[in-house]
Amino acid sequence: MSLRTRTRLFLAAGMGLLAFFIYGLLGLPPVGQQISGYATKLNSLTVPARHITDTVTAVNFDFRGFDTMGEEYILFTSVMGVLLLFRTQRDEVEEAPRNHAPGRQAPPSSDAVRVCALSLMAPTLLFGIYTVTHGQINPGGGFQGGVILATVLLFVFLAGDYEIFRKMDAHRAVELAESAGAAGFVLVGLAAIILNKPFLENVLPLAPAGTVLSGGTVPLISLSVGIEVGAGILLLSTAFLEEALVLKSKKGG
Amino acid sequence: MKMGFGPYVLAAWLFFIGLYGIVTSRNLFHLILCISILQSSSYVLLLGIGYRTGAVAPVFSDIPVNTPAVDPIVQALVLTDIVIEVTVLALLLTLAVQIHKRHGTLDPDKLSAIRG
Amino acid sequence: MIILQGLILALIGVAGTAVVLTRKPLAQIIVMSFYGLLLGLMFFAFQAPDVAFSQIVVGAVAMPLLFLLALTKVRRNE
Amino acid sequence: MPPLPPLPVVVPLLMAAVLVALGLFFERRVIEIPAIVTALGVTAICLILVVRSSHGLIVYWFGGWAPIDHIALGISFVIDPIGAGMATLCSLLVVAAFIFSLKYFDAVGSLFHVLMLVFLGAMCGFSLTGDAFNLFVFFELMSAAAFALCGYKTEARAPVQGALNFAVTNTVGAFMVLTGIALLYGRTGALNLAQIGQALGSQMDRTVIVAFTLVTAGFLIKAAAVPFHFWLADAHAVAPTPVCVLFSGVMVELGLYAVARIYWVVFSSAFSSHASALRSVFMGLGILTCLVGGTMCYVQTHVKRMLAFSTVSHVGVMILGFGLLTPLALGGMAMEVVGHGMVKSALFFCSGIVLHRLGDVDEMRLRGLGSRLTGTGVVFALGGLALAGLPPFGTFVGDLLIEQSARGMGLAWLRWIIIVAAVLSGAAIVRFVARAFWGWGYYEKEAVKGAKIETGQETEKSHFRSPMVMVGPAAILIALGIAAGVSRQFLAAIEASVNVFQNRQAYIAAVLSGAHINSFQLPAAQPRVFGYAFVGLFAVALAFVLVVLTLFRSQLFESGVPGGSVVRHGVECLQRCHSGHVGDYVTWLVIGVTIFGGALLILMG
Repeated sequence: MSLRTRTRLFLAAGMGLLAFFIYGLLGLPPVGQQISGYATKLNSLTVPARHITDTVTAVNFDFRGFDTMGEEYILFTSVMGVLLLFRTQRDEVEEAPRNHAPGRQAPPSSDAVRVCALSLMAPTLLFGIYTVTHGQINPGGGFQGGVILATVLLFVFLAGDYEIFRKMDAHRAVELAESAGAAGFVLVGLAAIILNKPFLENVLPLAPAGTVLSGGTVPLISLSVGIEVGAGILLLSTAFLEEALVLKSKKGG
Repeated sequence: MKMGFGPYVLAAWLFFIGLYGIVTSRNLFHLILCISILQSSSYVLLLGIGYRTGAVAPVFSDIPVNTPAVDPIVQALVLTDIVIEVTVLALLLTLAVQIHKRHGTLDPDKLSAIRG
Repeated sequence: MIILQGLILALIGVAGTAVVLTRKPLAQIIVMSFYGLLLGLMFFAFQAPDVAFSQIVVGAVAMPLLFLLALTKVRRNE
Repeated sequence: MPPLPPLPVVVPLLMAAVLVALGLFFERRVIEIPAIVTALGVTAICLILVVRSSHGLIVYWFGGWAPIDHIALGISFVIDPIGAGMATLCSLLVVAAFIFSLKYFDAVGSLFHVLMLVFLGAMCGFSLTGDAFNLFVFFELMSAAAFALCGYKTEARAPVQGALNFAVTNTVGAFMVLTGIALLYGRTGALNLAQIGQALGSQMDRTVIVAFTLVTAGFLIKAAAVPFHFWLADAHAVAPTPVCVLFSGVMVELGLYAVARIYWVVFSSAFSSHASALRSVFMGLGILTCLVGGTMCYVQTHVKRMLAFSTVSHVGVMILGFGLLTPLALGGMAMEVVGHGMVKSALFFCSGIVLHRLGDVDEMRLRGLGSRLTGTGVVFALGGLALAGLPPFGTFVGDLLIEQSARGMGLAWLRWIIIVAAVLSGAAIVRFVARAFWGWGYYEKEAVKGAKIETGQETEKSHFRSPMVMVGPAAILIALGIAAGVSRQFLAAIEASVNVFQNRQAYIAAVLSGAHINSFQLPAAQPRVFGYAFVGLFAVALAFVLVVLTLFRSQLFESGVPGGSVVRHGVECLQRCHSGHVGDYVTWLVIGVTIFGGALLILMG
């Protein structure tokens, strides 16, 4: 189809779909009037039953923790998929890194950038760790903290230059962390099975609400999610960095 | 003053405009970002479903447990959805980069390896 | 509060449309980051701080980074 | 008694993470053994679950959050024989794919096995879960693994394009599923399927129709119903053979499984007074899928793409089986899923062997070259005949049950649609075998214009022997396809399982109140099917006639085939629609959803 035909066909059908969708939406109760009984139940149950003050974290890591396990594995799978798709092909050779590529002299980071990056590193690290470990009390948790932790290592890239970043050869360690994080979630769940409880049921004592250890196994899950997400985002960004900065060209061509 | 159906209509609009972008796209990166607009339609919809006027966020660290709060479940669903979205986008982006490597273009009109 | 919410929703509608209608990759990524930020604000305004946190982290860090790197790669190939 | 329900999901996922770590330190061979053992273990667990669930539904609450005051708080697995059976089929095919790939890929790291295990875990979770959002999560997990596996051969041009088309359309599909689930949540305040079903009861309104449309359309994209099927042929033509086996053998069918599951648990009561409207919509969809799939299959020369379109035509038959909304027809669909899954997987393995040995899969270029591959040729031909509906095969029994149910409803003419779909797809395979293995037909320069696909090699060079690990799985799967059709016990078990599957009350009671109802009863009088063997033989004869007419048409019709130009013109139009353009595909998808939803609204509202 030409772009024109396609646009016309789409507009005809899409308008219909839009009308159909809105028609269905208008059958729902208006926004802001009520929330489901399921939600009310969880809001009232979470603090007494689980000592977790952030209900969203409780839903994510406990009541519907199995969803989150699936979600973490989607991240894991995507990372592995990206690594698979970006692997150096048989018909490709990795050429010298960008510094030596003609006309591509990578400028070294300026001192100002270095100082900024270095001085931001420590607070970001702390913030990341805080976010991962306090998900059961405040907004935040493994996912958000994990992304923040990943940015810390990207500061290393900003502070130094890419060559140092590459030479750290942390790739293997990061991949190990990625698999450990993914496996960690499952292992916390399996611990319950070993103790003859349903998968993912809490097996640790609950400290009073509002403290770091209040969530039982939730902080452990949050930690493994944090590790997995941090490692995953790092692997993703380095895979794209490699792809962007290292010349891969066809053999003999 | 009431919220009415505002968020729902916005969700429907994002649904439509996202699909429009995908269909008319001339660049795969553009197409992928349109998918992300499409995805955000579901965030708005879910959030609208779980909202209660005048209620607080479902975090009870500083407030009594029986304070009316909004729906925590839709928030958890949106959280999950955001993670899913960004990871799937990364995969799509990788495929787009590989397409550019193999076909030398990002224009879907010029991809011709499969037909019939 | 409700005025703020309405305003953000309207802005999201406009920004979302702008993302779709911006056809230049680099400009689109910038509009997209702005759109992500607006989504984050909306989550705050609708009492969803957890989600807002994620959205900002993803919209401000992960997505633009990946897209910019992919764009760099593609530009280099040309 | 160890708690088995979570294991089919948890074990492969855990092993996937472990294999990533192992892959950093060890060779490929060290990865393969634990991968195969895991898949075998999952198969065994799923089989046990099939047996156990036949004594009553198994309900398993994750995190121990059983319902309080009849409100489901957590996520449940609800396992019945059909769901567990789907999981068994998935794991069985993964085992076969692993064994086949032992000698297949020359250069492969641990990532292939990692992704396959995740794929397995996701498919099992998808089959077993009783929660709407969890279904979506596993849908996405399945998709993420499938996208990456599909684009595996990044060195060629076609695979990356096919994978992108696949990924974009299925992401749109997943989004529709999620939107539909959100609507259901807004309407009922529940995410547990049983709870949604109970809350909806028999009330039907516009929100319910829109939600049903979105969820069903999303899953039908995965199931490759026309006009949502475009991605399937692209993905199958380019994915590595062991991956194709899973795509065609079970993944597509899982989409239909989800439609059926959600319909019976959630919507069947609300729609009960509109069943005939729903039936006509699904009949239309099924017929369209049968005919488009069959036609497109017959005009292909690229054998993997041919097999892909054959899957589309059989999906059409399965949609008819579901759409009749009767237990008998649903039993036919289940039989079709099993029979087709086995046979189609075997055929894909055969095409993989052909590619391995001869370095090509194009019918025209292969003419006569396959004569050395006697065993493969036999299995290939048998598979083709099975698709046409050769009697002892499961596909024959499935077709027949659907036909019988249709006749019971006064729709006897549906038989002809099913026969056309089966004959076209079977004849295409037989034609391929006749040309490639037996050297039939004459050299035709511009014969049937097949698809233009640039796929890469899967193995380094042409090989001189077909390894046992490649021929074995194909032969065993063909044998299983026969066994599924022959065994009377199997047929009886399917009938009984289908009754459990359609028992909405028992499902809801088991989930929300923990009631233990055993509705699994082997039927006393089993349907007699082999008396109708002539129907299958007739279809096979028809397929042979079609093949002979095609291959020798220049001899038989000196002055050109009567009406040939009209047919050719129509087919070329149809082929042009399969443009490989992702924007086109999404346009078709939107058109399809709009028509589907509009039809439901008009007929029901």
